[in-house]
Amino acid sequence: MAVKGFAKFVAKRVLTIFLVIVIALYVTIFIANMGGVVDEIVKSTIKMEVAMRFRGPEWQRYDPEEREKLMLQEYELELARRGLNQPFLIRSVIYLWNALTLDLGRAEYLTSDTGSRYVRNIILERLPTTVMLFTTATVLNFLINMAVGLYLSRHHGSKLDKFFIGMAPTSVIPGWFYGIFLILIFASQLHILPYGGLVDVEIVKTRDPFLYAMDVLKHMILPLSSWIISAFFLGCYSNRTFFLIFSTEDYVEAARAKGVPPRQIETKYILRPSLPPIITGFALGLINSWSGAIITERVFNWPGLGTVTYAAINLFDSAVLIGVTVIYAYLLGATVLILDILYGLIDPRIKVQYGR
Amino acid sequence: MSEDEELLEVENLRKWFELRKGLFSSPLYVKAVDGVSFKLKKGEAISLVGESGSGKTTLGKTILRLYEPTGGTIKIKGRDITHLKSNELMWYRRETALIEQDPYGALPSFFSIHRILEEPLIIHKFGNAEERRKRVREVLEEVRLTPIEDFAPKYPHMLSGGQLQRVAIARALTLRPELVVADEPVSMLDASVRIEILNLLRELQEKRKISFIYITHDLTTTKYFSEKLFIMYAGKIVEIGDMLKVVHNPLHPYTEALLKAIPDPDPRNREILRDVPPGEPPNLVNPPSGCRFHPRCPYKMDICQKEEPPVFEPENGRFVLCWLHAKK
Amino acid sequence: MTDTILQSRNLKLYYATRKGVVKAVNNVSFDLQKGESLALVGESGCGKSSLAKAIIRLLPRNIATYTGEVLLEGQDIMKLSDTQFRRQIRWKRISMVFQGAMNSLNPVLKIGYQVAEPLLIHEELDKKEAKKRAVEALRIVGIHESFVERYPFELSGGMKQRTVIAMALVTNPDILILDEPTSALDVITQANIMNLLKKLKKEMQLSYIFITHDIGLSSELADKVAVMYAGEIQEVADADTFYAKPAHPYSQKLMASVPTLRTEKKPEFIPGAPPSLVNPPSGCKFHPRCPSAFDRCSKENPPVFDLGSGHLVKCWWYAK
Amino acid sequence: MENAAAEYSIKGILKQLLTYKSGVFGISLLVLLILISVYTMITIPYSTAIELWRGGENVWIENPRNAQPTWIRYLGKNLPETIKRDSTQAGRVGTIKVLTPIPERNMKLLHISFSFDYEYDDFPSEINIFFTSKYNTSAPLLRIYWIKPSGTKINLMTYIPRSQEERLSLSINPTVSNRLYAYTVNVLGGEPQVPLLVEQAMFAMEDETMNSTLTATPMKGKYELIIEGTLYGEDSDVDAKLIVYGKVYGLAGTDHLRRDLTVALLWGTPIALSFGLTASLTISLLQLLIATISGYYGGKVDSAIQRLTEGYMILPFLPFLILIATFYRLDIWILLLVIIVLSVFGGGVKSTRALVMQIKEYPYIEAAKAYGASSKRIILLYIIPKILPPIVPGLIGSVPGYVFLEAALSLLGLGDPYLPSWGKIIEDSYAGGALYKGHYYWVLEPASMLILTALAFSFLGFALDKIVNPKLREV
Repeated sequence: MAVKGFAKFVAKRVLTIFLVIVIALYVTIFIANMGGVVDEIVKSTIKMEVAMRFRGPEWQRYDPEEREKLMLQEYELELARRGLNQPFLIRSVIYLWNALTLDLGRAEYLTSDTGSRYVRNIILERLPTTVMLFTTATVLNFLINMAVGLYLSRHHGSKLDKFFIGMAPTSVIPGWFYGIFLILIFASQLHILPYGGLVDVEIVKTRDPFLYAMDVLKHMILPLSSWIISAFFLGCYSNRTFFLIFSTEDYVEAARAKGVPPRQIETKYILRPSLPPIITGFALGLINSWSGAIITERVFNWPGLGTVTYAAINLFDSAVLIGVTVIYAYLLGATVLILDILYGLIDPRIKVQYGR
Repeated sequence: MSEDEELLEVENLRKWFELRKGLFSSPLYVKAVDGVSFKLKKGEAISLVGESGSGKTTLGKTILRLYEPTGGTIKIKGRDITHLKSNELMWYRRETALIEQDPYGALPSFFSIHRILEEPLIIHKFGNAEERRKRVREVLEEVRLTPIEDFAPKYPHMLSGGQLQRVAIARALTLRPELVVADEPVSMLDASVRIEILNLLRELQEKRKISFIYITHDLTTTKYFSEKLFIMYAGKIVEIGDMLKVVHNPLHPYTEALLKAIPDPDPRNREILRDVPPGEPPNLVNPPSGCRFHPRCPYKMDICQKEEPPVFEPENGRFVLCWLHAKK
Repeated sequence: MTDTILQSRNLKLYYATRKGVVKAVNNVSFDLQKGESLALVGESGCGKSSLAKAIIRLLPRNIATYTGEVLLEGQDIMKLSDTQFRRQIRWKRISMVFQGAMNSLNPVLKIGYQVAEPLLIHEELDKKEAKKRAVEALRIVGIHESFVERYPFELSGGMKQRTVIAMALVTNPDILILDEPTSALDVITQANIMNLLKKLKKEMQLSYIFITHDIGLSSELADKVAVMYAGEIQEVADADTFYAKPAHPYSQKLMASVPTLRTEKKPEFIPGAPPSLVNPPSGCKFHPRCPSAFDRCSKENPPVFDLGSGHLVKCWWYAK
Repeated sequence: MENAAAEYSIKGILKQLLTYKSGVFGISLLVLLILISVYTMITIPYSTAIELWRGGENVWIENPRNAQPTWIRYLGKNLPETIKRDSTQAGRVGTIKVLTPIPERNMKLLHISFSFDYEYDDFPSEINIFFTSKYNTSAPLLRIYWIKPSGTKINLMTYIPRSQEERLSLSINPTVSNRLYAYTVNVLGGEPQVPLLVEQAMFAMEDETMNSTLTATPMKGKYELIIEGTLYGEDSDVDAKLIVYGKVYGLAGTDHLRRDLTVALLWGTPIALSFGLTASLTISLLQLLIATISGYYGGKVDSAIQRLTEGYMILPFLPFLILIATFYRLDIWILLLVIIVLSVFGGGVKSTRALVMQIKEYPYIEAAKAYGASSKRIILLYIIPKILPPIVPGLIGSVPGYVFLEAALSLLGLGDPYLPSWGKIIEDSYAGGALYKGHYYWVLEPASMLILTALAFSFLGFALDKIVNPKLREV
């Protein structure tokens, strides 16, 4: 494929997706501000700060009324300095720009593990934990469901196949819900796996990286299993059905007539042409996993974005909540962009359209 | 002279479809119908023959104003309907009807046969329920779907292809139209049923004095049906003439090729190679310059590539779009 | 002078559906000579495509019965295992051009590869050699070398059809099954493809099984005609005999229903509808629509009568 | 004349559904849930339910905290039920109240005796006495004794009610605790290893098992609580109510606020059904309409809607929902509205539009145009009846998703704070550490209800899918 054509294609997609992110962020700000929440919080913080300044002994000799007046002046000045006296339209643009540049401001209550109060630090510190757990879950799910799906499509009509068809409806129950049961069995009852969290305090004290890694893995078992169990039956069933429907295509029949061996039929004639929907499915799974993380992390107390979100909800730390939404918008945008690029690489139509 | 009255007059009709355009590129058009003119008399049956992609279906549907023409005019009984809006077209919808190719898809599966036939009557506010019922019975009888009591309450999936096509024909007739366009009405039916349906259409056309446009890719079926033949290629009608005259003495090289390509059942066929032009019909986004048939034409001349041929009338009542027949 | 290359004996192919067992191919027997082309004619749903699939063993999942003999130069290929059949028969001996040629090409693989693929599989050629042969096969069907690197969606309908034919020929098979190879094409393109098939047959000594619903078109290729109705072959005759004087009432009706351009005869239609293959009529399957049916026709399925010189017909009218 | 085709009539679909095991399963579950809903709405009116649920301690004071469901007794130990004795109902079993006036001294002597048989394998969870006192000048003076089946009589404390209504919580009363400690030392002849809790000491066997909370076992037999007192003034009176809280309660047990879980479990059913159904019905139908308009009219309307759906794909749905729910503290029905707004341009629009694009090209639509059917008529009478059947399974199948969404939001503390929903119970149990403390029933009960609901709709959706998509039947 011509590099130039592809670059053009990518640039076009980047532009489109960026535009959507801008809109999403603007809506976020709009929602957050329509209740006046953001403004109110900022204003009350300023008021507090100003009041603190006026509490010093040097102010005691002023007449209370006069002091009040001076305080109000100072407060108004501070508002103007931060652009808060401007109409919402202008303020929203300032907020938008801040959000886009990940200048997410200071948290009101939460701090990062390193003690930073900047929302960006708080979020970026937790992001890798979330990404690690849920990307692993999505990839594992994808691989398991593909493999079992292929196996079932080969053994179409067998008892196992019928079992999967029967069990598929159970997958409406989400991963976090299975998580509760897994904790009940493996933590509460059998005491062989931890209730949740990322790593044991005892292990952290040993400062042994290998033990640390093993302990993290141990903590990942239950959350991962909960997601795999949840997606298992439906995932395998729909892959199987998908392969079966694709294998009735005329060109698959033609390939069979040509004497193409079964394995090659699967790879070249069923999997290869059906890659676009498969990749879409994977990307949607990834996107779902980012969102689903919030609840699963709450159940497993997994210290990622979801747990931060939960804490922010309880403490009403709006700056952090907005920050989380911003990060999510970027994450989803990036995923969709990668998806588009992959499409361009595998679909000959796009390849030809932009390549020649 | 009422027999010779012009019913339909089509003048330089064009229908271009816009292709999906990019944000910054100029739009591209598929020129499906590109400058077609003809007249149709009251009660006259013509066949419009062309290969797939020649624009014959688009022409038929544009005449019925299912598409808004890009250019040219359509007049019915002298009245210009080219750009009328849909609410001003209701009378025209009553006077015209369409019979489609696919009998399995042409009827809504969730309505009974009675309801299907009643729909046009309801839409055009025809009489009360009893009168509508009477009309439905009438048309069912005309297409010989009897006993009516058996067929009226049935649903389309209970009928065979031939029966479905009869229902479609009946529906076209419920409003007693003056002009019917039948778009390949038998091409999806089995050979043994085709003749039956064609005979029925012919019979009804004659009985009701309907002006009829029979669209087909199959020249052989036209012979039993219509007096006149219109041959279409790449968005243009390239030849018009009386059925038998065209078949026995084609004027346009494309008509000639079409005729040569048709195999009649004859065991000697296997010994001969058919003398047909190579290639396939052109892309209608960028049709060839000059005569659109020139890249495939065995009689190609210089002028054919450069200039589009006008309509020539080498014999009385025969029209052809080919430089070979330019009056020297 | 001619040798028999393919013989089918009592071939049966039934499918199981929710409505019941579909007897798509019922006791079909025929012979195919080397270099001969057999036209298999019948209306839609008569089982002719199923017969083709039964021969090349492309069976759907809901198969109920699959029995009989298919002898390829005397060897019963029904007895081969699936793997043996795939390695020894498919494309090496028997190739097929499918009905939906437009959809018979994998949309994401290049034309060149798809034509060369049978060589890579069956003759284990290296890629370069295989490609050379593919280019040659494409040239024979009239497609320029430059299309080797193209994808199917960049080709017109006629070109796809030619590609599919090239793909079928690339391994030099003995028998080519053509399942309605031109049904989606225009008449002129169809005539071009027919010309190509006629030439190929002469040059490469191919045997064809040509499946079509169009009796006019069948005459383009047929040395011998077999008429199929309700899963059974009703009549077999050499082309000259058949087109001059078809023996079976169904064949006669079918011939009479064909509109022709160059003769003055009026076509007739066959009253009634083709029978269901789940519950076919008793006796002769055609008797409910047959104008000359008599008592026996509704009771007993007629055997095959030989009218001499290989003209076979399955009709009580010819019982002595 | 029938309007709907036979193949799509409700009766026809139902008939077909019953030929599938999954269909029968789904329908029976659904019928069960509907019956529960109807029963609940009739027996516990909405306002009562809300009152009960918000009521807190005062409404539920006579219930034990964190009690397991009663039927748990059949699976293991014979756990105690709550025992109540009320002196206002003197004369009933085990309840005696005698008031003897001493007129010359303007005094009354009070004797209340509550007795009961205790045959359980475990100790009670808590013991309270509720006093209702009437007096003018000086408060009554009460002495409380405890007599065990062995005959041991323990003076628990001397008690002076300070107000008219008072609760004496024996379990946490230091005086009682001290007296019982002394008693324990007396029985053991030394200090116990782990001092017993009040309710344990009051019911324990008088042997070495009293040495620790772990070994103590209840003594079976007849217990008696005696309240003796002196009342001053003519109108003075004292009534007492003894509640020995058990460890099991009702069909579903209680939560940390003593609330009867059956109320929430029952009311959770109509809430979940209406929430899930309304969400999926509204969203599906709106998506259907949007998709049909987009697909049928095409052009600019179409591309605008298309861009919007692509944008929606990138919108972080759940974070957005959380943001809104946090900032605006929504009740469940407003939340539903927000969910609908955040979903109307979701993925369903794209797939339904693809379907519309297909159907739009069907010859019967073209034919309808040719005989003059208006666009409105075509959309409502010709297109929607054709796309409705294929989208119904998805509609039914998506109900559990919304039910779980509500539960998930509750789990994050964003649910309706007052409505007794299943998600709310799970949130309470989670916050109350149910899994650590072994209150499994607290999680398992709402979880089972959620699962039943999910499976009902899911199985029904799958069965319907097979009926309206014959292609699925073959593969």
